[in-house]
Amino acid sequence: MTADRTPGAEEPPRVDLTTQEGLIGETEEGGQQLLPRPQTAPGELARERGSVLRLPEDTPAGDPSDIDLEAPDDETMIINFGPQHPSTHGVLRLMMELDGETVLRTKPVIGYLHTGMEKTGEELTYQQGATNVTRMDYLSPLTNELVFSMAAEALLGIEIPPRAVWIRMLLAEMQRVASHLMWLATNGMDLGSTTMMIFGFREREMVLGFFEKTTGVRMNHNFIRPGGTAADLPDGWEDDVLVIIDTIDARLEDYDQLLTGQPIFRERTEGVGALTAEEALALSATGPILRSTGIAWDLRRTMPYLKYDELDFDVIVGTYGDNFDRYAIRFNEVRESIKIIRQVLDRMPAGDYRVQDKKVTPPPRARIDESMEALIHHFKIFTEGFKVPEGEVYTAIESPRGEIACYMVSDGSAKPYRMHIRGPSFVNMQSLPVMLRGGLVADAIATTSSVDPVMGESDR
Amino acid sequence: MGLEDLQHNFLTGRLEDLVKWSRRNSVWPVTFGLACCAIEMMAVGTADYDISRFGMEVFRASPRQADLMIVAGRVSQKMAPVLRQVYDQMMEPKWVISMGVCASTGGMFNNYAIVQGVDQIVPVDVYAPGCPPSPETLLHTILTLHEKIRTGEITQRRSAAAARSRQIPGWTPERPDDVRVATPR
Amino acid sequence: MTPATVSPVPGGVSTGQDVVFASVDRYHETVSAHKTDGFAMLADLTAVDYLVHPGRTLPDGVVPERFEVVANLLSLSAARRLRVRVQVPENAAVIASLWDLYPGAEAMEREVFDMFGIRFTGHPDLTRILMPEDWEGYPLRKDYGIGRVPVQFKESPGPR
Amino acid sequence: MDQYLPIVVLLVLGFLFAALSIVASALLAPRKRPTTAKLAPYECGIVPDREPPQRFPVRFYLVAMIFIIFDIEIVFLYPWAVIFRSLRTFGLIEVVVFAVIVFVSFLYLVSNGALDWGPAKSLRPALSDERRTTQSTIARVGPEAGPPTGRAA
Repeated sequence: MTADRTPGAEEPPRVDLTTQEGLIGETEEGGQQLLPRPQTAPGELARERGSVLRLPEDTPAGDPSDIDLEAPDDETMIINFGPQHPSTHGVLRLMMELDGETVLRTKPVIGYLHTGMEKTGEELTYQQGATNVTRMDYLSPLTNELVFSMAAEALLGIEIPPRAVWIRMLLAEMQRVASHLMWLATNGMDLGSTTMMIFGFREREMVLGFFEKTTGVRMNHNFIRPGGTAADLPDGWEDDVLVIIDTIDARLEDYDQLLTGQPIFRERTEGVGALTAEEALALSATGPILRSTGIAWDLRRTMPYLKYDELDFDVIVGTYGDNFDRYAIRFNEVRESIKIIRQVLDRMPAGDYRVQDKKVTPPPRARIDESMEALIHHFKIFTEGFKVPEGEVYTAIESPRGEIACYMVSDGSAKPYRMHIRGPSFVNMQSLPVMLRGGLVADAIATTSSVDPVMGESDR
Repeated sequence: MGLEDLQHNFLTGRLEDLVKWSRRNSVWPVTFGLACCAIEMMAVGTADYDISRFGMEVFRASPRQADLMIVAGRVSQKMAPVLRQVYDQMMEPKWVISMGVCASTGGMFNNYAIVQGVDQIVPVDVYAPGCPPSPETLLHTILTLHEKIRTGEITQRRSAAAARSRQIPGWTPERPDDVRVATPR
Repeated sequence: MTPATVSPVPGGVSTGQDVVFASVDRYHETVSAHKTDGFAMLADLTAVDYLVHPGRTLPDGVVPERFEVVANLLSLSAARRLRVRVQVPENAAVIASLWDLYPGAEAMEREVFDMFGIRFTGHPDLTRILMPEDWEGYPLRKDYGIGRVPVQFKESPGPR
Repeated sequence: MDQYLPIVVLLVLGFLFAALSIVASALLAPRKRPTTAKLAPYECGIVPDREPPQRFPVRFYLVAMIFIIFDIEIVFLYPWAVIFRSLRTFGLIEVVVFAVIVFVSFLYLVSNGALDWGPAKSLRPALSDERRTTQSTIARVGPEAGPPTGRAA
């Protein structure tokens, strides 16, 4: 299986898929699954029960007034909150042990969308790398491209022109607005408000329209590349952006009234899925989950990149660390992003949109016909790609879900030697057992949706 | 005796049309969103591109109540048996749309982790190109499926002979033996 | 910067972040020393297989091995990052688990085990996380082919 | 005889509808041999390997019993509803007394916890009673604040 196979080397049995009995597949994942209690190691048992802070083995998980964790095995039920489920936001499989409706312990089983992107990343040149990375977090593709490009530029040691920096910030914030709108839509849908789904997608279509106008496609843009951006903003982009952010700003009031006004929504989110600050830190949770516990950690503010230190915006911090706080944080972050976009609108500098270093960015199409040198550069960049000096770098930025980072090692060739993306959803999802413990199955849906996991970036 | 034993003559012509018309106009997809295509599939379901104009009002979560499986996204090796299980549990008559190049041919991820084309696991009716296919493309795919239902056979949707005749002679599709779908028992 | 008791080799600064090289047996001490030193969160833990690229620049006290486990610590109060790089030999690819210091490391270490085959002692549930359970081989190793199915119209099995 | 005609018609229609749907599905359904996968219970796409648990917690049955109480109550209301106009106030008082008796049994059930399915330990932290809005429980950290001094950082 490892070597490349020539076609038709050995005749695989051509199974006719339509008329026979149905292929019984192997969905058994053995050790990765939630095993009955006697077969689970004590450390793992404590982990699944959500007692994260390493208590000595004998103390019962959590405080004694907690749920009856010692319910006999035949009374409890292990169910699959499985890969194909309307409210798991993709192919997450949560295995839960239930005592009636109360969740005793949980174990996320992931990997159902593993695409081998880090292996593919080692096969593509830096020029092509953004196309692979952009398909990881499919709710904010531009954020992946940004982190990949910034890592490549850090290794190259080049400075991108100011206009490229501001274009990147504009697109990253528009992407945050679109991603949070998408989250509001699916979170509303999960908690029963299909109107929010319609609202959320209607606004998101406007932002996607702007992306289509700027980058050419609605998703998976490959627009932010090492060395700047692929093209300049279309002319007349200011009033497009202005129309979008004014409409969204005005409509946020309706969403607030629609969701916060609903007693059902409040009942299912207030106090549900609570997480304390120590647990969030211990589990390396980042983004709205960490901020909901009261820690004001937003990379745009604390470790600023691009030109975020010159912008005035607030970091939103919650108090209880429950679902409602995470909803309030994301809701207000849309307003903060709109505030940032307004500042970017009137401070966007003119000039080049990509660095003029001929070794890194291809020359404009028109000059290829006139100058032989431009043709050579164009040819070299697109066939062989540009060489990056040897070294390793870890750049991290704030994606709508948390800290997304790219650890890149280069061996001096035109392809990254190792390209690892630290997915915020991969890490945030590990705090699910802590948040789901003791809640109802319905709370599990609300909490999974409030963690906003994107399986593309967690399974990579 | 069942619909499939119906003789094709002028007496049963109208009945077939009626059955096909009713099936065509109420195809309910099962939510099988995997990756980026799923976001576009959801966008098709909402107000801007509204598929409920074509009778696909609601995305059924359980395969028992669905007629169409839109494989929206890349199918990993771990997901292949799950996809086959959900397909088997769907009620007859059922159709499959392979949405996006990753589902149709493995797309840009020609590596160990992705099943190179979902037609190695489930019989596919319509392939939607694009990465991700824009909602208009998906709507066009759905209309193609409706056309296929309207003109196709009532139940002998894909007899084995038809599937084989479509293949290019001399080229047998390479089916990696590690697609974790065991032969039927 | 590093407490005197533990003697990892400082790796200087790479793009604005401090790097520290620890040995396999001092790895756990180094990380716990840094944890008390203010690094409250483990941002990321990953590994690199240097089979095909042995000649990388390493400070003199460090012997290059095939695998390298990279732990990324983050100090929220000082807004600083620190990378602890540990050389792991190929034949004894075993290293201590950070699970008792940072419970969040559990999933990351399972992924490193799944992708590279590096075992972590003291890990509660060292099973695969991304690949199916009965998958043989560790995909992200350099000697593991990409598993490309040759495209029908291009007979040459070369790079894309 | 004419009094019973509607009842007879109703019975015949009911029977016809049931029979028709069974016969039609037997006649028109495609392939009759369901595959083993189709017979297997649906577990979100996972091939079930453990047999589903037999014993269910008692709370599920309590809810069923509560339903039966009110179901019987409605059954008794039907005949009453047909002739309640001629019963005048006596009928009204009678049905109110009946309803109260049934309601008392419901109150007893609720009092010893048949309906509170909430988690044994309420994980809801001490919520202040005022209504939370998207602005009430969040804090804004402006650019002037130094590095995060969150409680636990």
